[in-house]
Amino acid sequence: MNKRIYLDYAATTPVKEEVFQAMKPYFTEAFGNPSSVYSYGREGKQAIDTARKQVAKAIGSKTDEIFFTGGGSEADNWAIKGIAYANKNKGKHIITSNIEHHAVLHTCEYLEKEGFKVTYLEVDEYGQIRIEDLKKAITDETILITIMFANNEVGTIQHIKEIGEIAREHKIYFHTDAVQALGNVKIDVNELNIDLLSVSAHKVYGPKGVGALYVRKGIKLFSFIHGGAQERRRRAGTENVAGIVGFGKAAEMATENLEEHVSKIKKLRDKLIDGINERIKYVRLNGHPTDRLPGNVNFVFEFIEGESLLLSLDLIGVAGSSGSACTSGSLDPSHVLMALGLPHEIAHGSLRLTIGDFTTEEDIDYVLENLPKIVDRLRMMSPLYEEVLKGGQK
Amino acid sequence: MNKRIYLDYAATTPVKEEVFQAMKPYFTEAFGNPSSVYSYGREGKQAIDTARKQVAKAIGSKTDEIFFTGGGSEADNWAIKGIAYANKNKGKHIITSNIEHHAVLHTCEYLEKEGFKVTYLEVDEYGQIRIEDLKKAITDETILITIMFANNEVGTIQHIKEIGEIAREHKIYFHTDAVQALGNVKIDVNELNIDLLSVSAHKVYGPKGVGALYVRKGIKLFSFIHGGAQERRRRAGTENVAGIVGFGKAAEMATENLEEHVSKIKKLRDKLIDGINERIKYVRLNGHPTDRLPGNVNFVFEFIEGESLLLSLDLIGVAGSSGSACTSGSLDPSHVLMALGLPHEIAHGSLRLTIGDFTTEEDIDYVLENLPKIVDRLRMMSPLYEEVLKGGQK
Amino acid sequence: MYTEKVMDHFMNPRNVGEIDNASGVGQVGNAKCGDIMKIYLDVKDGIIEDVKFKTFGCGSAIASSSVATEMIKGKTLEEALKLTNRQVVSALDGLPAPKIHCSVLAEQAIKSAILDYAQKNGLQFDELKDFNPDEDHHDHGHDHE
Ligand SMILES: Cc1ncc(COP(=O)(O)O)c(C=O)c1O
Ligand SMILES: Cc1ncc(COP(=O)(O)O)c(C=O)c1O
Ligand code: FES
Ligand code: FES
Repeated sequence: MNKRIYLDYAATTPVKEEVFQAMKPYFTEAFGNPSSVYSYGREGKQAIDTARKQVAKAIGSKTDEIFFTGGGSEADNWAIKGIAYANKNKGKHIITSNIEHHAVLHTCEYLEKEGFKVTYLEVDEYGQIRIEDLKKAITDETILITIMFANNEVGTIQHIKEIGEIAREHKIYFHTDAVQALGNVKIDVNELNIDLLSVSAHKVYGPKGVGALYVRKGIKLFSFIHGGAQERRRRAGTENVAGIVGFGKAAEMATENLEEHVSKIKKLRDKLIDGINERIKYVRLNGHPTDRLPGNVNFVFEFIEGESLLLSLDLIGVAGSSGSACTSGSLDPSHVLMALGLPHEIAHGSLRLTIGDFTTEEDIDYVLENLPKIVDRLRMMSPLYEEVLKGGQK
Repeated sequence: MNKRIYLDYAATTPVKEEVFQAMKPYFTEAFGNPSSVYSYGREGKQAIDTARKQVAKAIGSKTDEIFFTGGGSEADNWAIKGIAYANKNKGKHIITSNIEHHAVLHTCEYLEKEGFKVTYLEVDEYGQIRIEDLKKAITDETILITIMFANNEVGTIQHIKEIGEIAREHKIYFHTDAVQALGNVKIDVNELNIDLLSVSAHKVYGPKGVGALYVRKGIKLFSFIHGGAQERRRRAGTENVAGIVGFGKAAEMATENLEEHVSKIKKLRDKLIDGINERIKYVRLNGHPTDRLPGNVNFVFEFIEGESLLLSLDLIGVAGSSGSACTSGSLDPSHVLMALGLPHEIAHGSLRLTIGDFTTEEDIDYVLENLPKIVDRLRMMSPLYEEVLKGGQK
Repeated sequence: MYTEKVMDHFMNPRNVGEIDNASGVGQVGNAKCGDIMKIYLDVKDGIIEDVKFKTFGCGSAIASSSVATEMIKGKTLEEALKLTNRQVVSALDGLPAPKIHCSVLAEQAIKSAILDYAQKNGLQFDELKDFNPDEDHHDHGHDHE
């Protein structure tokens, strides 16, 4: 395999060289425990403070509203369980959507077993919740609305500001999983009325295993990891100093030239979308046409199955991902594609290609040149396509 | 400051060069998501498998009994809450000790608020629980015994094997926090009848923010972080690949020449203990004289306060830690020293110096040369010491 | 994650296509689950002279169909009926655990095509007594405990 074209930036990103260089001293040299009072540890403590400022700036919050975690999933778990348990005397109802990341969905399902009630809002064919549905779902018992900022599979962006306003009006806490949004959409927690927000470093060219939860000042939520007094007593455990430093640097880099970055990525995305539409029949774009992450391309290729598509692409050096059950070894195809109303057999044939900072025009050209041949080859093997050919047309 | 002598290895350790080199490729190059099915990600997945084997070998478990976490605190929280919630129908009683790390203690306290009953066993003057007390504490309701392997402050090692046998006899799960024990004591989970065990990378020359929980096969415990299917569906979140690789390497290095390492460290420790005993009056060793971590030195220096001692040492380049309240900003002196029966005023004057792989004889000589002067200087300022001098003798 | 054999059969599948006026056709699986396998047989004097397949499914489903058709070509119907999914798996030098059911699908598709042939020709096979082509074969293996 000569080519190596990575088009799975929504799954994870490489650590940027600048980020790695920032992290490096904190492994072997400035290794002290930031909880220590004296010389050793001091550097680590200061480095964490800087990173906290950088992450706060990236989402428009105050510095002391940022709490570092072991990743996006932990941040989601903490936010939801933390608010739920701290407010269960006020009410036990939570509103979310049916296209959330599993870190949110499975946490909500867990809380249901623990006696909470959860409303899973349905989304429209583009993956957006209907504001009317949200309003209707609110009861006196509702303590939390958790709706993701942007979806990881189909890239759809929600009307976060409106959701935040409604939550504010009803004095309900609003949490958003912004793991995919950071670095791709402008985030300002005050402008958008966000009370809690989850982010993860490895989606913005930072290290894996570091995330953060923004918690608006004054909000009480239960601790998730109990123990030492780190993170101002709200999240115990010796801090992942190097990881946190990397996250700070990455968050800064991801947001400082946001518009430029977004327009560059968008151009490549649109080239890929248009190219696929022109060259291949029986395809359809999943997700919202415009309220969409700048780097997300997600297509259904009818009559073929996602894994075989992915595997064929892998063989020519292109890495993508699919919503197919056969890829993950799980029973059902992606809950997100199903939520958009795609029939099972069609959801199976979806392919996600996500574009990032190291993607080039040539990469897109290469995919556009080869994808039609791959789709053709697989369709020729497909008993479903047979029927189409026989029928002359679908 | 010329000298930089680090004697706080129990707080954290530097990442060893070999460990850092093992981690390095997983930041910028082999960065794929280990959950991805194809080329990218494959390296990460394999690297995690290797690390899992290394950690398993270090504690004598099967490979698939190891689950990586975001640190020792998370492992403790998960083990205790996970067992508690999965077994609350069998009973709601937990037994622990009053010298556990806060990650265990605060988790138990949280569970008390949630309706569980917790027995905090007292320890003897050396910091060991009495096996008789443990037996008496067991009721039909007891679902979990969680007793730390070795204490982080005073270094006392418990009779883990006996505790494990008692737990086994009564069909109660036995968890042990072995964060301080790994690399310092031989651990074999089967020989010692351990059902769950927590470890943390940064105490064995690995990175901060990575840990692991060993869960004996067949034991059901609730998930702690809900979400994706990572760690065989038991711990969600994109894996900290580099960190896990570092932990694997560090665990391997920490256990492969265990006896040699232990005897080298012990020699330095005993030199320091003996030296202090010889040179300074009114001191006493905290913790067990022999059932003690090879690198732990913990002394009470009567009539003086821990922070001032620590500060003076810091000024001559020596980093240690103390059980003094003034150090941590918390109200009370170390709960561990109090549990050993030390009166408040004496607990305040304790100093912990912990020895590790980079400690030299010269480091110990330097401390032995300077510590008596520092103690003297501080005692000359102490009103408590004045009385002693006046009385001629204590 | 796949063996070289699997990749070879995936990239260069043997016997893809259809047979006009086939003596037996079998289809198993269902598009809802993401896998359909269709087998065409050309049988003369109890011997499978030719076999073709079409598959909608993942890499191992395609490879399983390919290798299975290769294994029964030129064999008697009785021999073909003895083909098990295990043999398919070992002919591919193994499949990942969650993909074993793709090999089951191949075994079933062949049985289903022979059943079609048997029904058209009024034949009975002991091996097909308990065979139900519509049975839910679909247990995508889970690797969780
Ligand atoms: C005995 C003990 N348990 C748990 C922990 C917590 O581990 P971590 O800092 O990795 O969360 C530590 C160290 O901080 C410890 O010494
Ligand atoms: C939308 C969304 N939320 C949460 C997560 C979980 O983040 P992490 O992998 O850092 O735990 C991810 C990515 O995996 C994501 O895309
Ligand atoms: S066709 Fe679904 S796993 Fe093979
Ligand atoms: S004497 Fe100053 S804080 Fe204790």
